[in-house]
Amino acid sequence: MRKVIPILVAVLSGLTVLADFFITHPILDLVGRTLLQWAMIVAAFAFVAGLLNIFFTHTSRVFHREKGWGYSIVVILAMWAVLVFGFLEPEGPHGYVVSWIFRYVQYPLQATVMALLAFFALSAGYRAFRRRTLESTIMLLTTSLVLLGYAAIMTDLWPMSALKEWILSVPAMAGVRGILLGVALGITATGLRILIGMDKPYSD
Amino acid sequence: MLNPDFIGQWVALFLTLVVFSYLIKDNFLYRLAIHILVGVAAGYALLVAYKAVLEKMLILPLLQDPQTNVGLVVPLTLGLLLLAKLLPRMGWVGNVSMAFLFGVGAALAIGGAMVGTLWPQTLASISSFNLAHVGLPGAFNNFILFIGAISVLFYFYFTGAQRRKALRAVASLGKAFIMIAFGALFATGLVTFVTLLISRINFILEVVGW
Amino acid sequence: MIYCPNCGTANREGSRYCNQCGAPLTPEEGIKCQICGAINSPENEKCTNCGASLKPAPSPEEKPAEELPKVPVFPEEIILTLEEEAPDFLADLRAKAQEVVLPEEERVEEEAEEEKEEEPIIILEERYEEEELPPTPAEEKPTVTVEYREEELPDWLKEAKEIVLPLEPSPPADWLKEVEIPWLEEEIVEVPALAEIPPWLEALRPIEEAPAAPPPEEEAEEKGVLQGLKGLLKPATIFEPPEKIPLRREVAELSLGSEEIQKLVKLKPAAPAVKIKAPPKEIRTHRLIHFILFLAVLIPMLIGWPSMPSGSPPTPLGVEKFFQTVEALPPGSFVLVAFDYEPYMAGEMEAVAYPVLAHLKGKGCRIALISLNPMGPALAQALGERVGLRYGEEFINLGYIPGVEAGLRALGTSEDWLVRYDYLQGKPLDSFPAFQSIKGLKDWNLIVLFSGQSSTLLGWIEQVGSVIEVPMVAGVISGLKPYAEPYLNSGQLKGLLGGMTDAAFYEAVLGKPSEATRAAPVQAFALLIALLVILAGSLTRGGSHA
Amino acid sequence: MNELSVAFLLFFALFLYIAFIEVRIRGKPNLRPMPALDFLKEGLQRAIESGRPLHVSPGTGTVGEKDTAETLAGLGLLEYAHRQGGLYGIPVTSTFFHPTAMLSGYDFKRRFGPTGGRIYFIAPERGIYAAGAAEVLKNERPILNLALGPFGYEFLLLSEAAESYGLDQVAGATDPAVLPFVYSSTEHSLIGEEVFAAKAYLSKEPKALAGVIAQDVMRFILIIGITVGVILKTLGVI
Repeated sequence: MRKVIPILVAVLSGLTVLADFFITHPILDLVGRTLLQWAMIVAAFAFVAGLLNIFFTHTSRVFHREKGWGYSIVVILAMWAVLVFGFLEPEGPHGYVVSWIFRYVQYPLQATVMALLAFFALSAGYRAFRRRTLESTIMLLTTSLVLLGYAAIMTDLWPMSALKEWILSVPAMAGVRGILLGVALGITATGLRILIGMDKPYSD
Repeated sequence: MLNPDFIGQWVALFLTLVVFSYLIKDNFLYRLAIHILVGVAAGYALLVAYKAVLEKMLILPLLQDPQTNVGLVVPLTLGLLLLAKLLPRMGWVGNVSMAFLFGVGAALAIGGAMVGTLWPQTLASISSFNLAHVGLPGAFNNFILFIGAISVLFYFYFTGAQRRKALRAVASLGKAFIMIAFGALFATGLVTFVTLLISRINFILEVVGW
Repeated sequence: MIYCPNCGTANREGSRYCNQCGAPLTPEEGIKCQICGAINSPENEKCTNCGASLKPAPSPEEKPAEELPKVPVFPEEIILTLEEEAPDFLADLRAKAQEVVLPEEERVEEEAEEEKEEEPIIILEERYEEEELPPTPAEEKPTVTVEYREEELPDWLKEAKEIVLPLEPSPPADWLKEVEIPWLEEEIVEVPALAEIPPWLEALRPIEEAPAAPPPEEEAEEKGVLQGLKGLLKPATIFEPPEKIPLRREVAELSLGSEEIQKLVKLKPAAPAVKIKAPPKEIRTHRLIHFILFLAVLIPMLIGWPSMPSGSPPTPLGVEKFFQTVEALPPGSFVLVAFDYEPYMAGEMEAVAYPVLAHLKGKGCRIALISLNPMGPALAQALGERVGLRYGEEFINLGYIPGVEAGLRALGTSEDWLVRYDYLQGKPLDSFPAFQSIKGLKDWNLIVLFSGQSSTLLGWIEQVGSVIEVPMVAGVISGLKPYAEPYLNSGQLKGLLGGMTDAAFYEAVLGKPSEATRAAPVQAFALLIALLVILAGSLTRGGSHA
Repeated sequence: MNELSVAFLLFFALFLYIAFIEVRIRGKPNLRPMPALDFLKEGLQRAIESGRPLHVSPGTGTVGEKDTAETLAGLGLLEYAHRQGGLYGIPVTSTFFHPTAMLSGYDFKRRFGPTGGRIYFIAPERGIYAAGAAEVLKNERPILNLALGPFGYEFLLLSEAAESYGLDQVAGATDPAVLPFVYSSTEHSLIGEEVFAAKAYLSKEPKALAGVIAQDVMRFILIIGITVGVILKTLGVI
């Protein structure tokens, strides 16, 4: 029973949701939608587990005085600050304090961290294009032409811009389409293995 | 003058500069900022999960109208079982909940991949080379699209087929198309990052009033 | 607290290795290297300092005593260890050693030559390793046998066999065909199967399958029933350190005096040699690159850049289609606008969304904003107000749908419109006269997606676009432009704005220059510099990655 | 179209079953070499010798939504790491983007025994996850950084941090927009659908291998289908 029930749950719930994609039937629609809603609720419970994980992991780091334990205190305090204010204010995430924290702490930090990617991408490119292989050369050539096309917007060299559009919409798109089709196949294979009970990542 | 928004602007500016300082050297302030960010984001996500899902979709319906929403007991039970995963010995109790999530997730993934990508993209790859239908440029482009997609698919062959010389040639062509796509995606990704950088620097200049 | 004998760092009680430098913390148990005198951890087979072999091979008699308690008690453990690729490392190392003799490429060539004629492209049978199953007594269940044998045969040996053996795979034995166990029952079946193999039977297993592997069966056979049991569970015990040593020792002997081979086998000296930081020169180069890019953005912004010159590059196809789709909307159309970018993408996405909203406003459309991201509604609201839309008449904010795909799927398949309240005032939708006629997703005339990541873009296309007939257009970050092109080409998207550059084109077509037009020259300049940096990088001599 | 989809899926499932039986009878098929995974195994050896932990990141995806399949690929690698870690005493530290995936991490810990590494749930925000995982790398000083699964651009943050600490990396992603950055910032990468095959290559379980084989068969059908379609369309038949 311990093994069979999870398999049944996974297979039945999965097949129902999948059937809903291909068969239009009022009852099936309703059941499928209900299952999806339930999945959302169950996943939200996982966040409670996430809270416990953060709390215990970082507390234990502080307790053992592990490397960088001071920062663990910061993590716990910041998390509780948001949670406490979020639950004190009736609007929750849209309350004044939480909004303030979001607008002036989380958003600028997050946006700037992502802006760092410009630097990291450039140094990764600097490193990668030193590989002297045919593949690397093709990639470098395409990158250069596309970047030139973007840079050419400020000049009268508009053929560069047209070439960029052609690269993006023909040869590059062919490659992307191939990758997308392959990934879709991979997703289908991986998902089907769950749906027919062949792969049981949930089971012991 | 000292209203919260004014203070917030300068806090945001300070934090922005702190993150940029990472480029010069990894420092104490940067690490502090990142750990604050991690804590805040985790707290925020938990808050949203509770307020938008648990409270709105589970707790309130169950409290206000238990009769019609009696079905919600199922996700409630599954959710509580899920928490048992954290316990070393009782973890298996939560397997049912994980099974449910995996099942629904797999179905969504397959359905989406089939209906959204596999069929439309396959059909879109089926295009004519006939000069009478699409003209020379169209035929040329369609030919490249066809060859590219097919050869990339070939490149990913896992089981042995690449041992044949002709097939290996197709696979190398696929690799070339992948590299062209990578080159293009690298460039456009860089464009996005530079745009984000511009907007951050713009923010700094705005706050200091350049 | 334990203090590291090597670098002095304080480590947690019970730590075996130093947190800082990775040196072993229990030197009193360590082994002194015969060659250089360095103290090594007892687990090490090779000296961390000089790489010399540390131990003579333990004779078979030394092993068993301490291993006995290791016999798995729980059936689950048995399965687990059987599934494990036991001598994998050995196999890999051997494969590596093999490559010394015969480089990878050539070997494949050779195989290709041999099999060119016979090999069809796709036939299941042809694509397996040739592997003869041993004639196993009937009482043995197949699951165990297959996995066990599979593990025992090192890769290099299989390759050798592959060249030598005829291509036609031997048909599976009859009993194998009979006992097909559906995978659902597998665990339940496997355990008794394991337990059923009597030790004496195990000992009788023909051993010519794996001549290179140390034949443990003999040992088991000699030592009565209990020891025989250990032989049965060989794959479990092969992971214990005493078993590991012979594997490594073989390699060490191989590599003694031959640095070439040692390199090829990739037996790097252990822990402390792991590089902690990239070389300083590399770091300096990267700092210089970062500095150049920073200036390339900052300087044009400080001194102000001249606006776009009058050159008229052709408008990209996606932008053209996008514009036409919006232009074709009759006045008063209902447009659903999804703000699905995470806040950090706002820098680019607001520049993309602004001209579109302005255009929609000019067309007199009724706009509803919706988001999959909890912070989306706030961003959308701010942008809507910036464009100058009147709340309640020209636009409303529908707030946030939790659960990306699940939420979209519910939205797409539901007969009625699931979002019943607006985000800003919490009023029911019926109370807005302009939006009263919305009863379901199909009542919208156009769906506009603003997406900063592939998952949300794909989510809408897959979960909603495949279900309903409402045309969709998308504005995405530049990075997603090539990603979204296939969907534009297939007609799933009716128009595409790929990033700020395309937004600048859109503004040009619309005739209302704005943020994107202003930022485009700065972006172009920074990208030109970035291109020069990349080209300079490609011209320098290869570094760590070459 | 729906009938075709259902037929496709049924065929796929059928081939999965056939391939599974084939693999069980005949053993492992001859797979195309994947250097990144060979490197991963070498990395495990070095981890054993050094006693330093591994870091595994199963990507910025969830279980229960559309990226379940990709996340599962990452979790497959985590399972492998935990299995090896439990046997050889390699500490396995893992960082998680979403708590649903994190609970799978607890499962592996329970099944293969505690390895001495920690399970960190960071935050379900992409950029923040990467920055937080980079901090974990700094504190834990792993020897190997394994990042496989659904990643967005934030991957670059993680890999550049790992690069600056001199860690060896094996990484893989499925999102085409991110792949060039995976490819250019790490030496050993799995691109596109190779991510899904990683578990089959590593664990060599018949069930996982069956997926790879069935995938190839369906790929072949797809290629044939497209080719025939193109020919017919060019001739003006359809």
